[in-house]
Amino acid sequence: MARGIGGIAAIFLEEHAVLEAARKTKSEGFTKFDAISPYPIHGMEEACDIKRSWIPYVTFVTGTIGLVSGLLLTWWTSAVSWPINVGGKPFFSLPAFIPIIFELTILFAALSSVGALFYACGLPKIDPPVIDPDLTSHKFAIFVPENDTGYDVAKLERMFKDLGAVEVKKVAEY
Amino acid sequence: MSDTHSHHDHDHDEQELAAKKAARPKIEHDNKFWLSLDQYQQNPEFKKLAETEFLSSPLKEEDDSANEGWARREFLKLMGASLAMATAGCIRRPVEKIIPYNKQPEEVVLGVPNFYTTTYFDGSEAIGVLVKTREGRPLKIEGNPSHPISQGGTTARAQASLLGLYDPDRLRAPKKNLFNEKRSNKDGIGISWDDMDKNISEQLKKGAVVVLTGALTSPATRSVVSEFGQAFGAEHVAWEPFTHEEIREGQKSCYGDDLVPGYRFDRAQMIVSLDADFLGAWLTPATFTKQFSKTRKDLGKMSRLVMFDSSYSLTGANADIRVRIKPSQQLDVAMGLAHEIVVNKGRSSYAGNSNAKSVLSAFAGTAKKLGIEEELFKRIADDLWENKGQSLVVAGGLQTLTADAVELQIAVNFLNSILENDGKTVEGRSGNSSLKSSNKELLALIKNMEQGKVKTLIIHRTNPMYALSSSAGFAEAIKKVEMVITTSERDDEVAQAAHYVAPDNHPMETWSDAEVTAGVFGLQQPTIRPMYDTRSFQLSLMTWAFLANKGPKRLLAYETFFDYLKNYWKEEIHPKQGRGQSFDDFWNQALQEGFVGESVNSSARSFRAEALNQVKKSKDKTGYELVLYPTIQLGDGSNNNIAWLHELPDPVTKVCWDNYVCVSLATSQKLKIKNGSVVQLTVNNKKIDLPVHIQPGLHDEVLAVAIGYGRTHVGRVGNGVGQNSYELASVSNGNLVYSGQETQVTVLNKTYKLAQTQEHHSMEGRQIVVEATLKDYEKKKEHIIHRHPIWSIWSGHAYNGNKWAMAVDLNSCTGCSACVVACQAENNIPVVGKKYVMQGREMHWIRIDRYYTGTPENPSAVFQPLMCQHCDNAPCETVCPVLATVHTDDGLNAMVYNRCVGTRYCSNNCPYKVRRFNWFNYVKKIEKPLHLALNPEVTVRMRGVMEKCTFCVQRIKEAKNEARIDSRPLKDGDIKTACQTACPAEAIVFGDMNDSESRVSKMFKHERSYALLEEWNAAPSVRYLAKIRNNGKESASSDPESKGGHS
Amino acid sequence: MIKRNQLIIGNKSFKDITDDICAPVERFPSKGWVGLFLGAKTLLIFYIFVLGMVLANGMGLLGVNHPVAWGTMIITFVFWIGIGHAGTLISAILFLFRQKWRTSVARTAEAMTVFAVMTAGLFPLLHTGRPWLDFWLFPYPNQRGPLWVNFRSPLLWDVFAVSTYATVSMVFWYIGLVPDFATIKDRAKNKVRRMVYGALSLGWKGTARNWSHYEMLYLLLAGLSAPLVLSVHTIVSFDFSVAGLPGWHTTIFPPYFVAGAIFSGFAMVITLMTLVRIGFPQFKDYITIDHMEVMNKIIMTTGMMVGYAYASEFFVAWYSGNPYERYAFLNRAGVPGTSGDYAWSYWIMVTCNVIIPQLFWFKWARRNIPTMFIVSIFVNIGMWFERFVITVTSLHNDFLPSNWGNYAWSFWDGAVLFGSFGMFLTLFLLYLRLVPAISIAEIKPVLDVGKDKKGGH
Amino acid sequence: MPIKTLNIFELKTKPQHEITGHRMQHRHDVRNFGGMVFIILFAAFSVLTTGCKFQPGWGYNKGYSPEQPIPFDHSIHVSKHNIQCQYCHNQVERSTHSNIPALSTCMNCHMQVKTDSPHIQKLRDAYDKGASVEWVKVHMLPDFVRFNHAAHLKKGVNCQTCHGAIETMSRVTQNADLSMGWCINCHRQPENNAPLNCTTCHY
Repeated sequence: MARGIGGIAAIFLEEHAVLEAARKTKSEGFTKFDAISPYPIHGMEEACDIKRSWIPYVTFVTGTIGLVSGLLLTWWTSAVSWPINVGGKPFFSLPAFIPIIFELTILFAALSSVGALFYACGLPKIDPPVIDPDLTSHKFAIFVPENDTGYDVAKLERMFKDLGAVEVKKVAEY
Repeated sequence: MSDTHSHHDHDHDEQELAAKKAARPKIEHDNKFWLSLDQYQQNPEFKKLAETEFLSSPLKEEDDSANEGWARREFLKLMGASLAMATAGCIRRPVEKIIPYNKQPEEVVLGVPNFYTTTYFDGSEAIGVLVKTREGRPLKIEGNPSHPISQGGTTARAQASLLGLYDPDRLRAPKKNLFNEKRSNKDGIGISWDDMDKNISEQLKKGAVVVLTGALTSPATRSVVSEFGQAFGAEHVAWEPFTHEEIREGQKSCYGDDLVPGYRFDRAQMIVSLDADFLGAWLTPATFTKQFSKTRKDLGKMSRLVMFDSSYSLTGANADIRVRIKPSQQLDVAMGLAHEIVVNKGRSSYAGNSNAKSVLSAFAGTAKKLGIEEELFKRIADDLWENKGQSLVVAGGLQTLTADAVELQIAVNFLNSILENDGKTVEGRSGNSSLKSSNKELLALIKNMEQGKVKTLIIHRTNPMYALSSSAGFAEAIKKVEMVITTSERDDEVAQAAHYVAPDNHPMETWSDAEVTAGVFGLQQPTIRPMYDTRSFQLSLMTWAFLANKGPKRLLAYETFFDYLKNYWKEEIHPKQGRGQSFDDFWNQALQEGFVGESVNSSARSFRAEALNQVKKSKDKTGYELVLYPTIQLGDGSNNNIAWLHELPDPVTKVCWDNYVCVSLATSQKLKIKNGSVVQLTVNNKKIDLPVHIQPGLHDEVLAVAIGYGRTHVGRVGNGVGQNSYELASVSNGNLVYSGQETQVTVLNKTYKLAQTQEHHSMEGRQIVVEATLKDYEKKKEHIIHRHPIWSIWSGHAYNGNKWAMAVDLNSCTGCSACVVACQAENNIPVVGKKYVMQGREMHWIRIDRYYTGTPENPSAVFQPLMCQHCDNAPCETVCPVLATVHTDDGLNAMVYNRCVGTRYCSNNCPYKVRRFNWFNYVKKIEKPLHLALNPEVTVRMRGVMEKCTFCVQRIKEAKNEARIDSRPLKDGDIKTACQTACPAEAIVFGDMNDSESRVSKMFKHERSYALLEEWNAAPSVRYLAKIRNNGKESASSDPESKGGHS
Repeated sequence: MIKRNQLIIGNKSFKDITDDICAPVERFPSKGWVGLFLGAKTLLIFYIFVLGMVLANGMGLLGVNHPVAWGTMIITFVFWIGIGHAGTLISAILFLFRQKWRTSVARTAEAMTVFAVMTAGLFPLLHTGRPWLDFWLFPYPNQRGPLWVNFRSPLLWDVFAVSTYATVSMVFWYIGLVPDFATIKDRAKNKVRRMVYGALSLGWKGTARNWSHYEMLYLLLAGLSAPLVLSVHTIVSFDFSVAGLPGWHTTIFPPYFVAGAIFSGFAMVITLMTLVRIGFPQFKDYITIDHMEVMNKIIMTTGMMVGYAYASEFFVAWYSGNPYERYAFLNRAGVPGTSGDYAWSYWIMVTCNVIIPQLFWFKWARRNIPTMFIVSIFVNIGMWFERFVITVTSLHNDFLPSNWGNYAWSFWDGAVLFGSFGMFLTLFLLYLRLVPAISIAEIKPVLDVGKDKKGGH
Repeated sequence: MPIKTLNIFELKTKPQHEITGHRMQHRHDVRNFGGMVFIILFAAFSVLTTGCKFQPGWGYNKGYSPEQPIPFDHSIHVSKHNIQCQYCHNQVERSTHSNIPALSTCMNCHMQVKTDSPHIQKLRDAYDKGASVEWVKVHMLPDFVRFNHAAHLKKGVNCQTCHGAIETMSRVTQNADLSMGWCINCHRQPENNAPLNCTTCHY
């Protein structure tokens, strides 16, 4: 996502207030704005019109890869690379390999999903700009970047004040 | 880098060697004669090894503790290839030096073993053996299959004698003891052979010399001793604990010949043994087991063994009918049987003999009196008569050395004569006349010593200071002797009292011969250059005579005993046995085969009726009676410093590392004692404290104690293990009494834990050892075994080519445990010691399980050798995470030590629990030069790896390669596992299951054969043949149907 | 969701919550904490020494022998792995069931999981004969042919299961921590803390877009962990049930072990929570008696499941008609005619796991801190003995009576067992000190503060 | 039992360089720190695996060619004078070990041949003293591996297969790495129908 973009940010104290604000901002036709909150707010996705996360697709695909690679690993090593008679069992004793395959599936899926989150949220960041330290504790904010269509400081400031923002400040970069 | 390293280390080594060389005394070995050894002396790396390995005293281990682990491991592999270690520093590139021979000894092929025939003599039995050597290093003892008497059989002790050769506690040089005048204190110093010989020869000139030896079975040695006697007017007294004097006296008074007759169990259909433990530790067990087992293979004419047992002996355990008695009843039983036959049934030529009748009449109604089932007693008597001519009654051993030991022998001889066994199953002519040791003579000698009539006493291979009860007064008497010389190979009890210790060679280092039985002579040839500065007993006598310049020419003529021996054979043996061969051929053949001659046939001898009059009915005793018995492990205790034997559990009690007093269940309840509670035995004022072992099947008035323990000066292994029960023997009218003495028991408020390798004795009704009576078997045939329907969802792997398998005939196995020691010797199996045996960490790859069946009052025992079963569906393999144990395409369950990480899961999942884990780095504990006994063909395991029976895979490989090199197919019998070769009963058969003609596949098809835990479908490659008991009953004490062994 | 008391009492504002939860991290540690920590650390050092000795001298130091080749180390391994499970259960499965009450205990339960698994993971590695070769258990290309590993061996399944479980639960835990780390960073007064927690928070900003991805991932991880946690103890149970030993070779092990694991895990949570409530009184408002009661209910339920398993084992043994099986179980209970050497351990197990938890039928017991603490301790003991019973009594008397023998318990066995607690407690106490013990970001939505009536449910 | 440390080498030595290399490129790039971690891990893994796959030399002594006390020259003896291997290594067909010839064997010829050379004199002195020559061992298998010369010869494997073109070597050099994989590769070939059992070499 954008880095080093300036813009305007409004701080709220109430969850429903910031929800309101988000809805309003959206209806005003802003698209690039974002809401910041100490915890996930129920209904904020619609409010900011954020699409459903695409991480599950990653999980599914990598999970499948894990499954297949588990199958290949067990099959190739025990039946192809060096088949050995172990306890009179078949070289490819599938039932005995299932646990391995399962674990690899989970491992691949879980780790790559996390990787996906890192990518999606551009993590990790060293020392990102902070609008207000309390935003991770008990305050909420709406941030509108200056490159957003119809960006107008005065208009926005007025709008947020009306929505009950305790503070509206210009942000050099966020 | 590494090179400079190596050089440095190398120089360092050189210095060490130089130092050692300097420290090493000059040796004159009497080994000029042995070609190969002779050449070894010229080849440097062997010298080098000799110095580094052979002479490093265990006391200065730290010399090279730096590269200990490496040095030893490398040694195994590299000495095998005759490569000397130069250094063993960095792991990545250990720079090693290869030092070739200077001249190639023609019979040495590096890494290919040579076998030498020789004879092992333990005081009673001379066994023909082969010694496997590699590059001049004896590694293993095998029976000599072509030997006419022992026929390839060995005993646990014979197998273990190898370790005695490398015993670190052997004396490395002659020794002199300085005594204070009261001889109460001494100070040992080293002395050179020359000085010692000078002093001794001076002393000998004073005369009044006595040579006290153990039984001398070697004719040449006997002749040296007698000629030495002529030289100094020396008297020769032979004594050792097992004199077999009672037998000889019995024979003398009954038939007039002073010898131990030859017993032929292979010809006997009905055997009655009165406390003669002929399968265990009496007389010649290897030979007897061989003979006995022959009569058990063909169930059509299977022999019957009846044992009247006052201890629970191995023979008792194998008996078809075992009757528990106490020593004072032995005579009653023998005469009772005679009475039954002669008087009650009026059978035999003596039926009309009034004198005999009157003697016998005193023993009427024995069975009732002794509380023996009368029916049974009658039947035994009848069986004896019905099998007359092929029945055999024997008695003997310490258990029978009661006050009336000789009467017992007379009674036994009488029985054998009336049953017309004499000349058939008892051979007067082919007996062993060389077992001449005598208690009486010893006691007489002691008198002379006390009266100062003995100036010089030379003691060889006998140990009255330990094995003779102190009441005989030897310890006091010996102080009255001016000079005592002993040839003990170690600083033992006798050496403590001797002025000079002239250490003898180990039998494997020296030449000798043996009279196995009348007419059969064995040769004993050295298989290694004497390791230390020692000298053979015979050469010592010859040297002393030579220095004193006395005695017959022959004695003085030769420089070495070998020359003497060879000449003796030329003059004495060759004429009789030569059969017209030239002496050289004769000699070479004797060396080749290890023996000459054959046992002579005997005919019936006439029984001197008057002998019977000596037999008096002694009054019945009540109260506890002592029984002293030898164990199969330690015998008389002379080889008490061999750890293998201490670790070997007693086949019946399963206890190791101790002796103890066996009491019956009832007695233990009466005395309120448990296993391990300590009691004090008092036998005419001699007291001894012993832990209790509750032994089912003992007579309630018997206290049985093993001899051979409690040595004080045998070495670090044997010292202080157990109690010396020889002390309990007592002197009565000029003879020694061991058993049957009245004994008081006081329960002490102490306990002492015994190390027992098997603590549960019942089969819990499971089908483990299948046992049936002969009658039962004839009726049910294969149905004595409960078979399980088995099916599998998967076909399994095919085994083309070989499929190795093993069959064990439980009907032949006597539990003698020779296989256990043989396996230990072959496979470098560590000894863990009492503490860890108690924690269940013994390492034996093959163990012998013993179960009791029947009532706890008088149970019968069954034995089951258990080794890795090499299952086709091996449970251990499936669970090993690193593929350290997998299956080979010839059906072996491979154990790959260097892949094993030691999860021990395999052991858990093994239903037979035959896998052993190296809990500690046992191999590090092996003390030089014991490591020379390690078999270079078998990997030495480090700590943290699992190990188990491999079916002697190294032997399989060896045989296969030999076959390949001679481009011939491998044939059945080419491969013999260590346990198989050791087994005197031929109970173990190994071979290829895919070869339908092989012995093993035939045994697999036998109707008595079954797989252990068959229903578990591990599909073992080992099968057992059911045990058959010929006790004339309908159903065995353990009937498979009656035990819920099905599922 | 049934009507229940408020999850968090003393109606807090967001600010209060943040302050309360961050307090232990920001404030100087209390005497109690320091005392406990020093104790735990000493035990840990002792533990390290003990393991060093075992490593240097070999497994022989412990009581393992022939026939009982597995002992304290494996028993304790299963014990700790079991403990771990409650954590994942609470954080993952209860999350999927939308059990809001989990939020106050989830964080700590997960921490417990991570540390328990770490403690457990050490044992299988160290109990081998040659631990320095343990890397052979991983299938990596090598110069031996290449020679691979035996994927049929339950121990290898363990390697995969346990390592996967450790990794995933650690990641899960950490992901949960990220926003809270951000909170601490933003509150940080001094530079170092700011930097450290800044790094840990990965620069989390908490924008709506991030949150939507974040919640999705959390859901996914929960979804993945749920089957994972079940598979792990199932596979641990395979270590026994795949072997053929009477007493091991039984199909009920997987559910039986999982139930047992949850049982012991919750007991441990109770133990720790009571301690946390004592150590950090301000948490009493978040970890309320209600929370405790719910968990006690679960303890009683799972306890009865375990009891049922014990009973059915006997039934199956009898019903199978397999004499070995029958003997094994009669022997456990010490029925006359068997050796019954370990009957005592069996009855300790039954008492602690089945009988004592019945106390929780009574509400007062469920809601009384000292009572539940004592019960939880008993359950912990009982569950260790359950593993002891399974491992030792099955091994000590198996097929051939000639093999029968007992475990040679030694000083080192005890040392290893107790030392492992040193490791666990040290880690746990450090966690309480350095990491917000309750998920700040998760607990806030649970409040109704600042929601208009439409919002939330 | 010596631990085959080679695999530890695989783990330790090689990956180091790779990792540092990557770090150099990525230090300043803060944006995808995560990516960096991934790349490093991947690099480490790939090096670990491919490393031992394609560089079988590690920890083995392929090419080891120590200086010998006497610079014995196989090329002269074998190629020039056509002396059969088995003339000196005369037990190789009977034993698992191929013996280094006894000095007497050398002296068979060198009583007459090249007696003036200082090396031969050195040899002669040793021989007369009844001493020997300390050759440096070149081909060394790890412990607990058993290799049977006789068996392989009988099967028709010639010396060169393992020892390389020994007949051309003026100083003996280790030709193959003698790793287990190397043995197995040959035993695997169906045409050799050689056993692949563990017990073939380990017992």
